[in-house]
Amino acid sequence: MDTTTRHIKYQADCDPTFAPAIKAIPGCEKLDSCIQCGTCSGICPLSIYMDMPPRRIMNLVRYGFKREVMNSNTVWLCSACYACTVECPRQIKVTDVMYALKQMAIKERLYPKRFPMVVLANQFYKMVRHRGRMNEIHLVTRLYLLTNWFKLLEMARLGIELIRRGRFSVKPDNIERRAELHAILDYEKRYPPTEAAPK
Amino acid sequence: MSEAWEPRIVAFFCNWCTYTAADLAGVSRLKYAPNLRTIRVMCSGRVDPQFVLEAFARGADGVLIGGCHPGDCHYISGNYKCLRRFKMLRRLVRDMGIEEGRLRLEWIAASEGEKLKNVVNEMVAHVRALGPLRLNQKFAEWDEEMNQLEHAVGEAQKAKEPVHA
Amino acid sequence: MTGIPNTDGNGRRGAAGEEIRIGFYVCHCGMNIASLVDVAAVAKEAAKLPHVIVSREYKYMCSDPGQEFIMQDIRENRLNRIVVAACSPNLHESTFRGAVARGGINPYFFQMVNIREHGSWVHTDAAAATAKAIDQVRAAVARVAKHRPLERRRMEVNQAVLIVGGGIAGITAALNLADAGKKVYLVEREPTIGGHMAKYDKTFPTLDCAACILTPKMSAVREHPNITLWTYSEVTKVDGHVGKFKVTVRRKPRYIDEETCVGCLECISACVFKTPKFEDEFNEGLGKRKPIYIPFPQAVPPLVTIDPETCLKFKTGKCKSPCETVCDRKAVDFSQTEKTEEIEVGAVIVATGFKAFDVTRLPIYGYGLYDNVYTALEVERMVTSSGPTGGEITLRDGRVPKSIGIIHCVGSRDKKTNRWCSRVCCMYSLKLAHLLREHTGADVYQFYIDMRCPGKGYDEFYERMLDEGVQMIRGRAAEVTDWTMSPEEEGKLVVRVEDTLAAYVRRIPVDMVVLSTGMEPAVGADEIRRMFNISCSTEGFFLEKHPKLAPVETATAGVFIAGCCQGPKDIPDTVAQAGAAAAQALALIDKGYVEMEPNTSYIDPDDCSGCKSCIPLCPYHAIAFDEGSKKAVINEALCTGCGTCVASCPSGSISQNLFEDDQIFSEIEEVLSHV
Amino acid sequence: MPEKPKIAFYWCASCGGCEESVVDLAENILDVVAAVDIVFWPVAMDFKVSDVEAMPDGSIAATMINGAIRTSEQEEMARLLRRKSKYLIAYGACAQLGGLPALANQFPREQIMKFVYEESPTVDNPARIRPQTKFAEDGRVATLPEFRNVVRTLDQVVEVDYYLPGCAPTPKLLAKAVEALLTGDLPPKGSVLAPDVALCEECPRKDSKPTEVAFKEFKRPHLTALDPTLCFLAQGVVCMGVATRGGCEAQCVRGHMPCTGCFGPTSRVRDQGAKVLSSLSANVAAEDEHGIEKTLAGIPDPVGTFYRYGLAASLLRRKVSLR
Amino acid sequence: MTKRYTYFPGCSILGTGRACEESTRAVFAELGVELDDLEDWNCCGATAYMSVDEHKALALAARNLALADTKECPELTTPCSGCYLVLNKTQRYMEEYPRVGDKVKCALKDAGLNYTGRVRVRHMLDILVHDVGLDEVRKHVKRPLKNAKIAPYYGCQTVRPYLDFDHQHYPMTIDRLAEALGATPVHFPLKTRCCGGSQMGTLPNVAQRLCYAILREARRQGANLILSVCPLCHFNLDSYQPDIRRRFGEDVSITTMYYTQLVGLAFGMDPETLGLHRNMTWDGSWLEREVLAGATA
Repeated sequence: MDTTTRHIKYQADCDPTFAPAIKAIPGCEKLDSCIQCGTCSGICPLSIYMDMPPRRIMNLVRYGFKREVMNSNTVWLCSACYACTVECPRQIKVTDVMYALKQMAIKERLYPKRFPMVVLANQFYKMVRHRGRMNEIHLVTRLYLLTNWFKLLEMARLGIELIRRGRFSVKPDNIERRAELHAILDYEKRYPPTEAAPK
Repeated sequence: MSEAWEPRIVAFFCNWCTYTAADLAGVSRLKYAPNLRTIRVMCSGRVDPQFVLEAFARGADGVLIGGCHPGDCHYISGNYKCLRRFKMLRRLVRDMGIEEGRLRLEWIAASEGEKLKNVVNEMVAHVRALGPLRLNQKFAEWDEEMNQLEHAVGEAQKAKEPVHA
Repeated sequence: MTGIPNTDGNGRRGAAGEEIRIGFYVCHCGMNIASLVDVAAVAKEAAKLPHVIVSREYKYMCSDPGQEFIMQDIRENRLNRIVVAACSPNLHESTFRGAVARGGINPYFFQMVNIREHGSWVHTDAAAATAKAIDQVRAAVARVAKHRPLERRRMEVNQAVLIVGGGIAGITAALNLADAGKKVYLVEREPTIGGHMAKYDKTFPTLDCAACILTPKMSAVREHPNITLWTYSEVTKVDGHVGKFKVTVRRKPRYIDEETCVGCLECISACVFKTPKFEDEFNEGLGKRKPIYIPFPQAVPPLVTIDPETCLKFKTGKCKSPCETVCDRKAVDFSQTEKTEEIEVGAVIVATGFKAFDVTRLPIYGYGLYDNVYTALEVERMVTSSGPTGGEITLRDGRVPKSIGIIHCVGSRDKKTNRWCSRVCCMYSLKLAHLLREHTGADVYQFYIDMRCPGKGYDEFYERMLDEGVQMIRGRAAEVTDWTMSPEEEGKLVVRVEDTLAAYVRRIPVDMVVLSTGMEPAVGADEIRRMFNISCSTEGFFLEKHPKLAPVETATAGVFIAGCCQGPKDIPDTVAQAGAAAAQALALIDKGYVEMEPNTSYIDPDDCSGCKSCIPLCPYHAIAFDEGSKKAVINEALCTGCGTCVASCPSGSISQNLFEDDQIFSEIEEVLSHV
Repeated sequence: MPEKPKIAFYWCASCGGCEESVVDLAENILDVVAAVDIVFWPVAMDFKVSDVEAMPDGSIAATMINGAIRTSEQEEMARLLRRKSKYLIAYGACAQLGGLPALANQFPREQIMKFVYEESPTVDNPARIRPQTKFAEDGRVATLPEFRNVVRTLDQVVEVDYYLPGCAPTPKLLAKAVEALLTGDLPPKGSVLAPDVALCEECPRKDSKPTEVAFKEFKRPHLTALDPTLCFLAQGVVCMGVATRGGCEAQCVRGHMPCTGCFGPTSRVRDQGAKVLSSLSANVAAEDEHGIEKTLAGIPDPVGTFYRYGLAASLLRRKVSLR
Repeated sequence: MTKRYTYFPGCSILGTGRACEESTRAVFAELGVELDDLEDWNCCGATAYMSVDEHKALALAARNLALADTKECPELTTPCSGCYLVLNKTQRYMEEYPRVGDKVKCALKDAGLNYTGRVRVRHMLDILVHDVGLDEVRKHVKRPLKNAKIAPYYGCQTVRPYLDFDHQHYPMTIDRLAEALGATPVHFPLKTRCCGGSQMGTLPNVAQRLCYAILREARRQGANLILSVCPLCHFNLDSYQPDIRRRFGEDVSITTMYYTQLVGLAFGMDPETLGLHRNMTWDGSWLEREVLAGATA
């Protein structure tokens, strides 16, 4: 069977809005100055698991290869250790670019399906929004229930150990002034970004 | 003039740093606001406070002095003398009711075309926000109080003329 | 010195009674100006201005026909003032002044308006740019009416040249000038001349031996009758100006009489330290020296130096000083003290070189942490047969490396350290790869960002290295570590890097890592810069007057630059630039005089009250108080024309030629006349 | 016998010291009186404005007006006298430069009125009554001149032929001026009738000034014990002599007070205050911004110091009222 | 001399990181440093919030800054590296990007809070080593840990990207602290390499491999103890050793603890007080075996 596929990129395949959208996010403004030296990939502890090294992501973003970037697992492997940001000779905040890509992917639902990192991020987001604080046990439980519930069984050993050592906090923790927190988080809802913020 | 008001800024640029920086901005095709009117001097030390006051009195909305960075003066220390005068002049100008932002001293090296552009744009925006100064027009307004009298005296004179004739 | 009077005797308040007839010319500069500024409108407005007799526009005013217009109009329309609106006066003021003079009137009856760099090139709104141009033209027309005839001043030029820095640049310039018969003072901070080049083994791309080509030149310097060589010396003070710089040089004591020492080196063997014990600067600390030492055998001058920091005689006072006794010429002299020399020169060439990047600023490459990480300069000393290891490449534990990684761009192209490309590292890394392979047979890996080999024979050399089997990995090495994951990495250093062309992260185990350090401005460059009044770029390299057309001149007349103090460069470029600097200096002093702009300041004795306020303001000490007349007097020869005293004179008694108060006031008035 | 030339004196916004200075001619005044006919001198002689109005235009040989111009009446009189006189002479610092009254140009009229009629500690005016330009009662109307918003120099109101500088002009300069008028040996119109060289030239302390004075601090004369022989600037005290015309014979300095600038600038200077500011600040010793500011803080009121007499004649003329 | 700091505990301190909290409070109390709890603090947002919505992430963290702004001491400190980074980053971005800063400030103002920018985020390690000082630490050492060979593990977010008191790739602060406690730090090339962080929950094979490398290298360099700074790093290195052994077939077990626990031990404190019994790798005889015996021997 002929499995040969054609690998060519027409300029029309690129999304010209992609790079400007990313560069508009704080921390991503220096993206264009990348010299493709590979320091980010070289220093990244997780690049060895990535289907595209961070360096390549930088290049694909600035030239508008949105589909390719969004299909890659790279951003979901980033653990935000900031090694790339610190070492980049062009002072590109690579970690922030990764964050920007994650945000865009989540907003536009473009991530690889049921990727656990996305579920974790969303669950975390909801929990903190609701309670003001995060409870590790609840978070991990929800994560496994939504992704791979039999993992919970694997984790039983650790769970028992944690209980034994008094590190298993079951009681969800709430902050007192939740209304205040919601007022802060819902600010954009009240004043959509297109309108000028009131003084 | 019937046209909308546009800030008019008189700039005194030293030949070696800031004037050259403006040349560099040109060569680099950087774009900035056209509100500047540049007067070239050899050194920011040549900028006589009289020039600044004269510019304001003639209707400038802002005055920008550009010199070499401290330590970089082509004439060793002319920019320090400029800085010292500027410090006192800015106080004086402020005491005379002219907002501080209308008088600026900036160190812009020959290599800083980009800075020149930013300084000019910033200053034009700032002066625009402050609104017109236009002392020359204010002088005319102030003197209007006398013109009324002159007119009245003139009329009275006409009435009396036959007496002396 | 001859100071030629700069006034025409007509008195300074306007030429007597002549009718002012101004010619105005606006240049299209092809489409450079005309595409935005409405030049026809400018010419039309100018024609309405007082005294304007002729107002023209032309495609290229600086061209021969353009200049011919001016000359013709001066003759036919009896013009006596000219205004040209075109590009920057920094570019063509002298061109047009020339045309004005050839037309038959004083060249200073001219004013230029910059409507290109300050106009069409920086604005986008045609109407606003045109309005601005008209305002500036109005100012120039008003100003030029107040111009007076001026003459350029001539000043004699001292026939000696000072060269600061005795590296290959300083040596080249010194020999060029001395051969042309000029007196040269060569001042070097270190005990020997030779600079960085003296430390290199071979030079790329021809692989000729650095010492073989450099040492004959060093000896030539020593032997040249026209060169006064002061090593172990530093310039401490500079006064004066082009044609007549007064320079003070501090000569540090080397505790050896330079006249009597013949360089037999007996004293070194006699030293109470039987074995060398102190870090040897010349060998980058790889070797050791004694307190009494010579940097290297071919040092010039071939004199020993005593380092008071380590010598027991100075430290404890208790040394029997065998060095002193063994010297039959009695050249050792512990009583020597610092000396100062004062010289006068007509021109200066600054060739203070560079400093190699300090690799401890980048701990990610493990220098200082791992024994087997070396700087390129250390390796350079190691491969030299006269170096501390006699040319043997051994690691600090004595092993011969079987694999070597050379990391490029260490302290170059990196915004956290030095933003610029150091230009020579690619080539010297390739050279070191060759030398290291030649000496050890090791596998050599080059970790590079971009291979930059532009130069005669350079890319060919790169190709030759590829053929020799040097492995090129395109990727900036991310880290050097001794953390291992596999048995073959045990006991090695691992370079972690993304091979960007293969798009894999790789771990390359090597025995030795070489860091190809970039170039930085030399230590003390800032003081030199201040003393000689040279501008510098933000990086700290000295700024040439023009990056293309005046690459060895500086903003200070009579001060030239050569070599790496101006920016990173390799030996051929350094030598070429040094030759250019020597030629420029020669052209300056050989002419015998310099012409200076007439924009000097002057005091009318009838006006001056003798308040002395101006005297301390002059950075050139050009103003003196005349005790006879009790008035201040400006020495025109010393005046550089900054105008600071003019702006300060509280009774308005000082004026500046070309920048008279009434000229500037009329500019202010005119640029605001439409407000 | 030809008619004696007619002379007039008039007093506008000033302290009256200028009038005194005429009397200071002492017995020489008799020579003056013998040579001229004084036709108008409100402070000393009883003439009416109507008398002046009745004179033919240009019939007065010279009128000396002292004082700045602040009210509509002063403007009116200046115009009248201008018309009637061949030469109009601005007499004294106030007429020439605005003088001390012009320091009021730092304040808006309303603020002055409010202070003078309501807030001044010596005023008791609970009804806050202020003078009116027109007041009618029982069919009778009283008027007062209008108080202008701007204090002006004489030449900002009418054309002036000559200036006699000083606060007040010295009798010597006056006598010389009168002599020049009588003999017709007059300099070009618009001249100041005093030397065009700064005061230092004739200052008794000139030689005591070193050539390299750099200011480390500025001292205020009333707060400092000063050397009575040493140049004030050398002692760090602001002395305007460097920027002020000579001709006063350095009377203040001889009286151990620094020059405050009443003779105004030389002909080569447009703004006396700007020039002295330039000279003093450029000679500050400090190199860093903080040090410079610290030294200059020793001059707490630059407008009052540099424009004690010259504010109305300065380039900025008066304070711009802030919106 | 008492020093006071505003204290932000962070979410994990309430659960898995309890021991970090216990030992931190005990050690700082011993050194006379007062920790004034930030009332009603909320989660800093950690890495996850930033992934979803940047503005909300910054606003969330900024609430804590605004709360700290009202405190007497504007120095806000936290024992968690994640919190340290997020709070620091929020503060810097609000300054660096006025557009963002203004928006966040408006959001805070809407909720009745005010942030002036006076707060300074400090790491507890910084306070211990620089404000308290190693001389002071040395004075409290009652039990020099002569036999402890320390692999100092800084992790990532302590040092990157905002560390300003030490080098970001090969810092020496903990090394110097360990020396002050009488212990011997070993050369540890992985001292700032990531442990996998929250990927332990989502991609355990990847994160465990990272921890495996760290644990293995610590032993290879001759350490008998890994010191960590951050609750999450400690959790990953401490709790997964059995899983790692199973997965990679190599015994990489090594005692791990918080640096504050080690400081407490050197100060002669009771292991229970320092929460050492909560560490999975803690074995009651460790102190006896590895330190005290060695010290007397």
